[in-house]
Amino acid sequence: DEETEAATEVTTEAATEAATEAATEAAAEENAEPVANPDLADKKVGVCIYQFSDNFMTLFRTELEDYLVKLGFSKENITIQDGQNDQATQSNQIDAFIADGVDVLIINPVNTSSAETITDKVVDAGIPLVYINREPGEDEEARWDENGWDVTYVGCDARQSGTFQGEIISDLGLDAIDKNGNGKIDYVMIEGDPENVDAKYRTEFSIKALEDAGLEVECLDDQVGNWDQATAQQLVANSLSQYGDDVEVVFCNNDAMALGALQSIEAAGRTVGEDIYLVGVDALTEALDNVASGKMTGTVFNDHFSQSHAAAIAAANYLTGTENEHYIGCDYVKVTADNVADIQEKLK
Amino acid sequence: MAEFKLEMKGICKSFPGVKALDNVQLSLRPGTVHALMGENGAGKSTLMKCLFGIYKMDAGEIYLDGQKVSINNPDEAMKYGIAMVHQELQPIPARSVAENLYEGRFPLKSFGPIKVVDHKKMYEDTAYWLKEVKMDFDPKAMLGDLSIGQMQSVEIAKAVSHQAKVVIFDEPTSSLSDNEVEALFRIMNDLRDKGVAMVYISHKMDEIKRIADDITIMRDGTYVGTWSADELSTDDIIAKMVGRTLTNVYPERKNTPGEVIMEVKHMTSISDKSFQDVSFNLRKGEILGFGGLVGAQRTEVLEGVFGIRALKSGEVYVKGKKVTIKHPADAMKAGIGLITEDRRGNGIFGCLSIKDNVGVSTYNKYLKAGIVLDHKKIGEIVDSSIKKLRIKTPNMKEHIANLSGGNQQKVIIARWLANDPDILIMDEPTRGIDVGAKHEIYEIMNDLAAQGKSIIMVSSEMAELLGMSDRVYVMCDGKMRGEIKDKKDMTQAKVMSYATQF
Amino acid sequence: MDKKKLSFKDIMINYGVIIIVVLLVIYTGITSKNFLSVNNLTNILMNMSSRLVIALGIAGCIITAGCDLSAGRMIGLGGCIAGTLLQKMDYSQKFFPNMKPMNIFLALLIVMLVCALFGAVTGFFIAYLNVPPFISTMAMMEIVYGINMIYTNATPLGGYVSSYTGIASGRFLGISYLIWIALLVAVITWFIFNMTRHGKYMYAIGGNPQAAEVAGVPVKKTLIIIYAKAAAMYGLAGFMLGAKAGGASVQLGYGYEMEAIAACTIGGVSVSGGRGKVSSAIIGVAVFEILKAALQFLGVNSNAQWIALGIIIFVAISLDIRKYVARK
Amino acid sequence: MDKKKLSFKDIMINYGVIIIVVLLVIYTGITSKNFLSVNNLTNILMNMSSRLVIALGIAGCIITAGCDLSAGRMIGLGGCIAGTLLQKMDYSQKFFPNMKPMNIFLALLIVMLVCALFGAVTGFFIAYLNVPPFISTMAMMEIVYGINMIYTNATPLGGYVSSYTGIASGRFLGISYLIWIALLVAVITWFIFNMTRHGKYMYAIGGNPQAAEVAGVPVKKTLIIIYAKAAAMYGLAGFMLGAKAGGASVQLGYGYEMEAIAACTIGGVSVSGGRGKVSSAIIGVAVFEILKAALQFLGVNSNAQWIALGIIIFVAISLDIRKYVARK
Ligand SMILES: Nc1ncnc2c1ncn2[C@@H]1O[C@H](COP(=O)(O)OP(=O)(O)OP(=O)(O)O)[C@@H](O)[C@H]1O
Ligand SMILES: Nc1ncnc2c1ncn2[C@@H]1O[C@H](COP(=O)(O)OP(=O)(O)OP(=O)(O)O)[C@@H](O)[C@H]1O
Ligand SMILES: OC[C@H]1O[C@@H](O)[C@H](O)[C@@H](O)[C@H]1O
Ligand SMILES: [Mg+2]
Ligand SMILES: [Mg+2]
Repeated sequence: DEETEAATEVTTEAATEAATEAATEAAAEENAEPVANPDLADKKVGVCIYQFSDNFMTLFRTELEDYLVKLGFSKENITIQDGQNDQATQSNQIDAFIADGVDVLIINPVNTSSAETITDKVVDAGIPLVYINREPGEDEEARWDENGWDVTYVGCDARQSGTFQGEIISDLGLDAIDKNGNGKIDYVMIEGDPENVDAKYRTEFSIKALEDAGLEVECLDDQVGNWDQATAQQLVANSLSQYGDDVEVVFCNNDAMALGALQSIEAAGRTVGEDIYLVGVDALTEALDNVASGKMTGTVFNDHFSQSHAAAIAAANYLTGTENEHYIGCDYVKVTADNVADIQEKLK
Repeated sequence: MAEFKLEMKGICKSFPGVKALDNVQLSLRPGTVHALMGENGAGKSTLMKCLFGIYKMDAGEIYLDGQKVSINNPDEAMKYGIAMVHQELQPIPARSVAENLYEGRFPLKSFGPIKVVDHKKMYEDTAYWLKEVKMDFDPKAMLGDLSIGQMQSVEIAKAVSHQAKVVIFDEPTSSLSDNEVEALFRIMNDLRDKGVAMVYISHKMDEIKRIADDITIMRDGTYVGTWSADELSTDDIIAKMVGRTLTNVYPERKNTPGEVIMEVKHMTSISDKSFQDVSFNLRKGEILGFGGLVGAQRTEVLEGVFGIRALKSGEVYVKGKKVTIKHPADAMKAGIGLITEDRRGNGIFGCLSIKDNVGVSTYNKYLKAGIVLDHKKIGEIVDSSIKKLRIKTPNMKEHIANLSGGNQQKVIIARWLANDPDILIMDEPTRGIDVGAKHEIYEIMNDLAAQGKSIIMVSSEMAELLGMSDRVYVMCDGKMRGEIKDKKDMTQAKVMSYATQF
Repeated sequence: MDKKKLSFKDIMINYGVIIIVVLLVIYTGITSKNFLSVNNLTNILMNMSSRLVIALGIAGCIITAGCDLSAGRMIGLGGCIAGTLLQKMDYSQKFFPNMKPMNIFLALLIVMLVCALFGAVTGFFIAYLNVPPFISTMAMMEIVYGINMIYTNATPLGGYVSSYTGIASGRFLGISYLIWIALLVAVITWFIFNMTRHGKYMYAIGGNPQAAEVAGVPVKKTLIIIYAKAAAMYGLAGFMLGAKAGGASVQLGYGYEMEAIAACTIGGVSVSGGRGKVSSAIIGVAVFEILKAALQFLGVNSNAQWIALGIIIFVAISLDIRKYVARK
Repeated sequence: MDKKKLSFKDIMINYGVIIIVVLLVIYTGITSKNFLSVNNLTNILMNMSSRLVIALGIAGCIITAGCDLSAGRMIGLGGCIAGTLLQKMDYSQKFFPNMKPMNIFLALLIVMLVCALFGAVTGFFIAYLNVPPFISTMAMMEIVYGINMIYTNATPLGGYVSSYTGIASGRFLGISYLIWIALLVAVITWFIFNMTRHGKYMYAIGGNPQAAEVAGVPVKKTLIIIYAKAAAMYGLAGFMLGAKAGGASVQLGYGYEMEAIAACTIGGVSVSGGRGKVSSAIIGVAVFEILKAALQFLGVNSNAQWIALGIIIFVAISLDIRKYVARK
């Protein structure tokens, strides 16, 4: 429970501001091209991504690779592997990287619970390690610190994205949302892959944010859409035909599912912003377009630029003898009609 | 001791739409061979399957040594000392001869606390039983590498090795060579001396006369009667089976062959072990016999002509024109049809209806607008074939798998009649077929010839070969050994002399 | 055993699945108000539409005693190709930035042809190189996935032109185009299965491939056509799903083949070949979609839904298979 | 055609896959220096270990002309059960917070028994209710997944006691315990397949089920044992994978059945039943693992790796199957 509280603290208005700041900083950094370090040209980088077909991680890895090259690594020395959403497969890939003698590893773990074993292996082999996107537990991070290992985590706190989703809704005020007038916010939740922490936290913290804002909530339906647009479309269609006008908010753990949900909402003759509200996470281009045109209430920008750049810089630091913090945080950015243009500009 | 080793009384068994057995009885005396006779589909195999626990009978009782018993599965049947050689072969091709022999009852030995298969004993015992049935191949040989006849011999060895008190032989000789048949009869005589009661099912009348002590006759799933073998002449048996008398098994030919319609020149298989340099010709309106011992490669040659087997070289001319046949469809275009010897393997479509089984080779002919099948026309043709060939079935929608072996064969003949080829190759056309149906098939062959169609008939039954053919080619070991042009030269001795020129 | 008792048992064996589903529908209808609404029934029909197209495609493969594990990935490929060709001009993430959105029929044609091509390759390996269908289609599943990953680089596709999404939202005689498409496909498939030579050949191959060969059936050609045709249908299904969801990604359709095979089997298509009808696919797909909707309406936990689905498959097939088991 | 040419062709047909893999190994060894290092070879053997256990389990099912789609989910269940039982006392995310970590052998026993139980249920439906193995194991796949989701509530597990992870890191005679376990399983399986009555029954059922029945083989009992035994092996594999990865989740093992079936087939286990050896599974698994490692060392794009894998399956089986095609 302590943990939960801590998370809530992080996600105050202040944090939102900080996040927006970070985004602008990242944008600034973007414009200032990094200087390529020739010493890195012959260093081998191994990158493990939990699953290639994941949309967000695709944006992430593409940017990561580009930025590594900008930092001076050479493209043919960067190998990126697809963990196929299977920790055992990923562990084998890590073993192969170690055997191949890479100089630094950047790992997006399939199961953060396996981090201990992964860290032990990599540290044993004397290879610096940068975890990305999925955060190993606190116990684990404490170990890096105690032993002074070259291991760090770069990423966001998924709790924050959930909280932002909730806040986007709670900011509208009960009267605007409560169309059926039962004094409650009646919602449908579409979850991502249930074993993914992001899905768990988004489900939990979006609702928590509503409750923290003093709103009463009623969960009409909670279904697993596995991040998939077509699945979400069908689930939301079923929900809408069951609960009809009682559905006031549709929460989706990511934008792909929110886009599917939008199809069902429109097919059911409902209008977002008038009689129903819809939020996602990721800030996919199409979702941003929809936020701009009012077809989605909001989304949360999962900033792959800052994250991948920070990860690349951390990796380079280890190789050039510069130390890193053991936790390098980035922030999500709340996106609504108010600031959507800024984010769209940034993503161009 | 009871008079009868085994008695079956009041046995009834129905399948959906068919009453296969209606109050049938059978009584076996110890130390005798009891022939069970009847037309195709009379219910012989069904009765034996009920005895062996493969089918559950609807009504009836079984007594062993005067004691009433109930047999629910083959395992129990074997425990009661009953063994069976099945009509449809039951081999496991990818396993050794020894394993096939000892399947379900492997000799075991202790390996510490664990029981393991005693391979040494199994191979030795197998060798012993193979020798008993006058076979001498390696117990470790893969069963699938043997010929059909050899596999059948393994089945017989297996039944004998059970040292059972009751042994059922359901058409064991349908794919045996004469030598193998002799060996089987020697074994049966031995068993008789040891007091074993045997049931023997066969459509070959000469065998019945030679081996049977008692005869039970069935007709349409009912019991006709039981007689001592000496009481009945062959004609009596046929009359009782068929319910009418048949005068001449081989009907009169109505035409004489005309000009050469097909020529096969220097045909050699792609496999060195198979047929080499085979040439022959066929005349219009002719019934051409292909003789030889089982394994002479006659089937392979004709399948080569039909495009099923790959050739290294050779030419086929039909009506003077050279044709290239790489696939059965090419053969069919050239006007050739083939009824294969392995009915279950590459003849029938078990889960399809009789209609679909007949129709399959003729769809090209019955298309409306080049696309839509003319179901009405096809139905009429199938209906008329069922009547013409007297196929025993409730209707043409029945699955062919539910017909008796002989009736399945007739359905396949119907398929090719519907296709209406100029040249029809019939490989062992009457294997497993009862005398009545045999006669019908012979009449169909004669009719076809009279219509100017030509027939090639492979037959391992000497009487049939000599009785039906206008001309005979004899093969041995993959080579063409002789041609007997003249009807009067056609003797068993002559055929055998060519057939054994290895 | 008296007649009456037997016939009750017979009814259970023959219509067991349907009876169970009907009971479930009645129960759900009583306990959750909107289940039997026209709205929801349309919804279920919409959900069935693409599933039926898939099931009808895969049914052809199963009837030849084969199967098709590549279906799911083909659906993904079809959905993604359609997605890349049918994006609005002003969509900022446009895959082909300067390409005008294609005519939707042309796009559909391309989707179906590309999929059919891959299907034909699978069929070729099955027919000419004797690779068992299970293995051959598994290999194709990997290949198609890899190709789709390379083609789209795992970018989610969206921003579709309204004529494309209109296929899902538009109606003719009050019924969604998607349902009309599924109906049309069912009718055509019925025609092919029952009225054409090709259909009969398909059953013959499933019944006994050696016998088919000897009977002059062009076995190899027929197999290739069956796998190519099935793949074209998966492509169509992907196209439909994309229109319905308003977007597509490489994961679209993943795992759908399993459900389609299960649906066919529940409806009465025999995995050992030779048996199966268009109505089998319809019944099987209906069972699955009704079940899924009912479980959601009844508020059954998502995890427990997996278990329910598995149990239904067991029960349905256990009841059904006994039709074909000779009474011993 | 002269003799020499023919025998070259024969060699290619019989050892084609192996030759291709050897060439690949040589090429990779030359171009990337560490591929042939002892370290990397040990790695490959380690990766093979759990895959082999799975393949040997599934091989039994395939030899009876069945298959087992539930393997992957059983692996996940096994790995998760083991994970919940073998966490350190001081791990903050402990699943059973107050439970002392269990003895690892006891935990393994529980894992194998639970899986075997589910396997026996699958076997029961196959044997007694004639549900085709493909469908039956598919249903069990869904059920086991649902159960595992409910059991773990989809929480990834970690924080294992060192005796558990020690199974992967520990060595005996310089060889990892995992490899020893796989070897032991291979030897036991060889023994069962070749020396016991049960093994012979398995081949008989696959070779000709009617014949087996008529010969008095206890077909039903044998089938149940085979599926139960296979499931126990998947459980073991899950246990091994968990130790190696230092964690587990419900996704563990997902899709492994496909690769295991493909591996068996490549090695020479016939999907039509009756044929297959322990060595087939070993060869097939080796082909896959060597291939995966080589592709990674060669820096082949991950997406292209899918395509390469698919192509290898096609080529390998096309070459191999011809051994069994009758000389026509
Ligand atoms: N499994 C089955 N299902 C339905 N009908 C069957 C089945 N087995 C046999 N029959 C029918 O039972 C009848 C008796 O068949 P059976 O095989 O016993 O004949 P048979 O006397 O052995 O003939 P043959 O000499 O041709 O072998 C036939 O009409 C056949 O069609
Ligand atoms: N090259 C070979 N190697 C091993 N076995 C062979 C070979 N050629 C033929 N045989 C076996 O010999 C048997 C008989 O061959 P084939 O069918 O060609 O002879 P046939 O004279 O037509 O016999 P039948 O009278 O039974 O039709 C077949 O069962 C086949 O399995
Ligand atoms: O781990 C996979 C998930 O990662 C999240 O960060 C993202 O928002 C989701 O869309 C999905 O990609
Ligand atoms: Mg409300
Ligand atoms: Mg019979």
